Amino acid sequence: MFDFSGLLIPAVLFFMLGFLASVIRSDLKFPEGMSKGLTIYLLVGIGLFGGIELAKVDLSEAIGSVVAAIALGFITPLIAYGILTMVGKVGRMDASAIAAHYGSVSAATFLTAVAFLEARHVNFESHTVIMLAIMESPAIIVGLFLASMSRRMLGLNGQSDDKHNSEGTFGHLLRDAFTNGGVVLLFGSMLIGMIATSNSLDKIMPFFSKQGIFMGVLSLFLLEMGMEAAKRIHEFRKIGFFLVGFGMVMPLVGAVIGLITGHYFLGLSVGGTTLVAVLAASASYIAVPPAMRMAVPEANPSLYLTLAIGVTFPFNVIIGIPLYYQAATWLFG
Amino acid sequence: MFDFSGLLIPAVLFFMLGFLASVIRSDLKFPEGMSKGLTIYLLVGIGLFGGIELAKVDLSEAIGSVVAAIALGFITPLIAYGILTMVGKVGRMDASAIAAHYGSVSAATFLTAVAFLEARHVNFESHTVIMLAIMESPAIIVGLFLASMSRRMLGLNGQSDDKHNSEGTFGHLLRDAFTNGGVVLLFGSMLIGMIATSNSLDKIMPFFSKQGIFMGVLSLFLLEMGMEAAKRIHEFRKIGFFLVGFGMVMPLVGAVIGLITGHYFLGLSVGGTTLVAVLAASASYIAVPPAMRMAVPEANPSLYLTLAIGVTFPFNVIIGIPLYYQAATWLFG
Amino acid sequence: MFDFSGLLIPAVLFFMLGFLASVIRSDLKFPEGMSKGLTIYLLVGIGLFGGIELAKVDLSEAIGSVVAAIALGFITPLIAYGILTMVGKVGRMDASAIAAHYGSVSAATFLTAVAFLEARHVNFESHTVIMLAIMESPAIIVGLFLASMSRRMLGLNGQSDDKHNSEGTFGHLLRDAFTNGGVVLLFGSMLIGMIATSNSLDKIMPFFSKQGIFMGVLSLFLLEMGMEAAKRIHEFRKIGFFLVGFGMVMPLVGAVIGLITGHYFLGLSVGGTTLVAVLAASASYIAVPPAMRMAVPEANPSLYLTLAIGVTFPFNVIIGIPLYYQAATWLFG
Amino acid sequence: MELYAKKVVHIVASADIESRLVKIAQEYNRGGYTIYPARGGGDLGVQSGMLDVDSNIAFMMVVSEKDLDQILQALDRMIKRGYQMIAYVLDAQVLRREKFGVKPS
Amino acid sequence: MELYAKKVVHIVASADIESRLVKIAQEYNRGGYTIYPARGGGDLGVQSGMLDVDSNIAFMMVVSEKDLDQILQALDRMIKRGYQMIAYVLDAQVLRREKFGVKPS
Amino acid sequence: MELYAKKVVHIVASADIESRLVKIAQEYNRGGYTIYPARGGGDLGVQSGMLDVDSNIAFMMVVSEKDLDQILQALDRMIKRGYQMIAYVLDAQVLRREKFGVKPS
Ligand SMILES: Nc1ncnc2c1ncn2[C@@H]1O[C@H](COP(=O)(O)O)[C@@H](O)[C@H]1O
Ligand SMILES: Nc1ncnc2c1ncn2[C@@H]1O[C@H](COP(=O)(O)O)[C@@H](O)[C@H]1O
Ligand SMILES: Nc1ncnc2c1ncn2[C@@H]1O[C@H](COP(=O)(O)O)[C@@H](O)[C@H]1O
Ligand code: NA
Ligand code: NA
Ligand code: NA
Repeated sequence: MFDFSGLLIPAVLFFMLGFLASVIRSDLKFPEGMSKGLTIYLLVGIGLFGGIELAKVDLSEAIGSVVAAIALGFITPLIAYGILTMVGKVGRMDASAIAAHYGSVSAATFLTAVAFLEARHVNFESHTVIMLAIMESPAIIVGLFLASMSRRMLGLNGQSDDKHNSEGTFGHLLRDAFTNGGVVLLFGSMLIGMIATSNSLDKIMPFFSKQGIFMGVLSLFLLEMGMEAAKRIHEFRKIGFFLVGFGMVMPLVGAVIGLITGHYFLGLSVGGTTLVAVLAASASYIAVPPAMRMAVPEANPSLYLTLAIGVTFPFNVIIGIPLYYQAATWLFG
Repeated sequence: MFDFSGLLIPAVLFFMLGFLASVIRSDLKFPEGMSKGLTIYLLVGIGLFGGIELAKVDLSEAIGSVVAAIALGFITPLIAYGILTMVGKVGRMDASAIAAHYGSVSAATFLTAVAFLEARHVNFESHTVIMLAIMESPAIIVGLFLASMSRRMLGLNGQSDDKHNSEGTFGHLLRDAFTNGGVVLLFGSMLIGMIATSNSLDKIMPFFSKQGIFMGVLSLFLLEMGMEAAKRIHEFRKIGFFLVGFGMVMPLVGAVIGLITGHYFLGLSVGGTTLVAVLAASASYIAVPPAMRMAVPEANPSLYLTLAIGVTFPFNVIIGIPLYYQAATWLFG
Repeated sequence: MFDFSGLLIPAVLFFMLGFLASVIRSDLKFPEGMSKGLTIYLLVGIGLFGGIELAKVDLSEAIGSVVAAIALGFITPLIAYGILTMVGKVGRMDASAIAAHYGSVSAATFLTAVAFLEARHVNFESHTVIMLAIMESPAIIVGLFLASMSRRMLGLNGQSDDKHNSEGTFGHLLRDAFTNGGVVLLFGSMLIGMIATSNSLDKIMPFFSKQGIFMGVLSLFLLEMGMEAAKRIHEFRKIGFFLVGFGMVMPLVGAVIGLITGHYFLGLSVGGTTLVAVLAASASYIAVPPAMRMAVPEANPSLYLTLAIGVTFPFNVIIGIPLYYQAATWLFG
Repeated sequence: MELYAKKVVHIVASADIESRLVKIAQEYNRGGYTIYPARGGGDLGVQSGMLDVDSNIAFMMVVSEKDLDQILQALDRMIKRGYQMIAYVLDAQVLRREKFGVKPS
Repeated sequence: MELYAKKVVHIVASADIESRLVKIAQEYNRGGYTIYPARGGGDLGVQSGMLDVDSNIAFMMVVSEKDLDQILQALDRMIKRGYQMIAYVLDAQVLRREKFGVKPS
Repeated sequence: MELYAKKVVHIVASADIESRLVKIAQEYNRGGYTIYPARGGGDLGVQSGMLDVDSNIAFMMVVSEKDLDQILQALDRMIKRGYQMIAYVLDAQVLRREKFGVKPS
């Protein structure tokens, strides 16, 4: 039933290799800065791709995706917060920070899904890339809101009363959500893809496009992510059974919402619907963690990092993507 | 009149994006070493390109460019020194160090101009790349000469009387001018492009050539330069009105000299003339700053770095290049 | 007689450029992490190439190469140890560590040989890449064995009696030999090249293949290796005349064994035979040094690093490869 | 050579909170600080330095004895609000007193 | 601010032996350590930091006075077995005593 | 463990003047030094570490008490000539006295 051939693509295999390398305690190590550099490259590449495609579609088509993306970014973290505090009795500050991660997205998971689809020659709508860019930020706002609500409920007086720290104000934190490096790169590159002359864009595409070196770079990046994910396994015991389970159930919840949104609300193809499911199912590890570390210092970073990188990311890459794709084909059945 | 379409090329747009990211105080940051690595790559790529082209032209043609390059490298810093000390009353040591930067060149500005020309399908003579390589060093020598002259005028006894420091001697400093990493990379790669068998060169060109990933890498590098440039704005107040103005007038002075040299003395095409103007107009931020930091420690590095990276570089990329191109077409009008 | 045209390929020329840059004391410097990143890329690329090729050949053909590789990995270090201790009176611990390096291989030397062959349109068998991967580890085991034997002969009680240090046991050290980062990357990528669907592999090959940017990256890496090699020259006086000589004679000994193995035992073509000679002649500087630093701390790292990087690597790149190729053609004469 | 007594404050923390620490340096130390890339291990597990979220920095300030206390108090406030860090102070002797003057006020 | 006396142990060694040093931190310092990338020069020549084999690390541990000696002894055992390193100890004053408690035993 | 009193000299300066500092280490400290990549902020603005011209290094030497003064004097000469840097000295206790012997003369 479960079709393993979806795993036999380099992106997934390199992820597994990195995971394995870490499990057998190899001394394999990426030099400081390498994966940060690869991340910058990937975000620019995906942004350019999105922008070039966007320039082709008409705006009225795209507007639905934008609305859907914002809605997903607001709804999923609220659901996550509900599950965490009500089912799991997770502390409110931790729950706020974790929830924000699930409302945002993981670009690497998205790209792995793209690689998965392309290996099967499945087309997808390019709006999904806009959704990726848009979904980076709203969840951060929800996270800030949940945290300040939680603080009031817990009688903490948090950031705002601190005279010495203007960065702690809500306005500043909001600005952080939109000036995060990843967000700026994605949106900026998308804009460049839209407005640059097509002749001049052709000159840079061997570097950034999927016909060029993009997919190879992605593989190398996933090798590194595999090592990072495996490293987090040691934390499983510390974060506990409930949270590990949450890290696998929450993507499924998100995926269902995403599938419904993609198929019924946006009327996308199988490929597009799969990608929306992946967006809703994935958890951020680029834009959201620093925002939460800054804005919700009361939350334990081990919890959200272990969940996003150590549980949900591997779950989506290995099990989730083929599953969501399967589900999307059923919807079209 | 001013044709904005020249700005809609990725190189320029990414520069603007980086600038903007810094202005809105995004936490976007390149990992340590990334732009240093990109610089190495770009210098090798441009060197190879120059070498391969050089192997095709006959030497007598190239000799004029060599002479012109050396002349420009000697004359522009003298003019700059004159303006700085006579019009601006800038201290002699600072003036020496700043002047040297304007006699040398900025490879990134040159490459942006190449991208600009290619986006309009304007051809240019490949000798200009030799000029780029040659112009890196002479200005350093002029800078050393101006500094030691200034020291004598100011009654300082500078480096040479220091028994403990053989590096301070003129000979050593001169050697530094030619063994600078950037100079060695440019000349070395040019030589390799000239002597390597063409069959073996073909194998590496997907990596280094403009048909390969070169222009994409340049865009990424300019993203970083945009951030660096914006960071320098905070220094504008410190360095003062006169110097900021100098950083925009001096490129124009250089460009005029370059246009005359390219058009009348070298008889180049519109493209080639534009590039010579760019060479004369641009200020070094690779080879010259470390040389001046070493050899003219009395000068304030903030001044020359702010001018080269924060004023002249953005000026040339955004305003200068289209302007010089316009002027070159007029000359041919 | 000696055909210099083999040196006129970018890989070799960039190596020479790096060497020269260091000799003239240029301040050229690769940023921290750059060559480590390039190494990761090169190992993945070569592994993928090997795996893709392996999937095409039938296993019975490859099995001979595997056996040969293991045999070479065991025999050459024993010969090296013999020469070092008997002819040279080198200390037993130092001799053990040095010997291990010669039993293993240098991927960069191998790739330079590939570039050399390709520039002359000489084909080679792809099994040689499997041999490269396999030969990384056995020599480490021989080194460990020689070291523990030497310890017993010298009456040292080395690692094993140390209650505080379970890492010192033979089992742990053995594990290190196979979990070394380089070994994991090579084998892992080879496996991925074998099992990934060919359609999905096509997507990443512009990044990793020799038709893509691979050979260009190799050139850049060799530039760096040239600097590293030259840096070691200063150590020549310290390590002494005998060892420097050994660093040039041992590759020749290895090459002869390799030529015989490739031609008579494996029945390879001129290209394949040349590559086996190169494998046997080259000395590791990736997998073996950290293993020896950990497992044979009594040995002086200057000795083996200077030999592997400063003597044998340049010897093979400049003199060895053309020589072994010449010899291989004679065998076929 | 004549030397002058100063204090060296060393902080190790997640790279994500760098901007907060820079702010402290700007407010209490005339903008003087030095940052070292770092990784490490502690109560929150291993910080491998590979991803941004997994990187530490060491944040160093040379400070005057008299500025020390308010800097430490600013750090303490951060810690109380939940920011994870370790911080220690060393006695040092500096060359060039004028580089580490009083903060403008 | 109240500060507490601790010791800071600094080690500079080849990056290759990092795992050994981490082991010591895990055994004697509750897994607390910080690593800085480094290069340098010494008796074994220049460590340029360009290749893995040519890179140093600085390995830093904030330790309790009473754990200091067994940590130094563990280092000394490594040195005696041949591992090259330099190591020095500084007196430091830390914020937050609870971060540097006794090792669990 | 027996420890020996030494001095640790720390310098923070632009990466561009590294070769000068190495020279001092070679002349007065038997070539012993360690370099850390660094960035920071000070009187000359922010050194972001992104371009070569914008990078700092921290230059560290473990030195003998008796070599300290001439090293500081060499640094002072550099400073007087205009080279920007900050420098401080710490009291340290080292393991392995033999690693930090007198300079050959
Ligand atoms: N005892 C220690 N010695 C040195 N560094 C430490 C120590 N404890 C923690 N650190 C550093 O501080 C960071 C955060 O510590 P923690 O919050 O305990 O996880 C770690 O990643 C280490 O880099
Ligand atoms: N006197 C010293 N001061 C600072 N660092 C040193 C000193 N001696 C050695 N080192 C560092 O320790 C490393 C190994 O030293 P060695 O074993 O002497 O080659 C060097 O690469 C330097 O980074
Ligand atoms: N008070 C300080 N504390 C720590 N580092 C400093 C301090 N002042 C300056 N620095 C460092 O020294 C470099 C040069 O300082 P400056 O010459 O003042 O710009 C800065 O980039 C910082 O890395
Ligand atoms: Na999501
Ligand atoms: Na110029
Ligand atoms: Na070998």
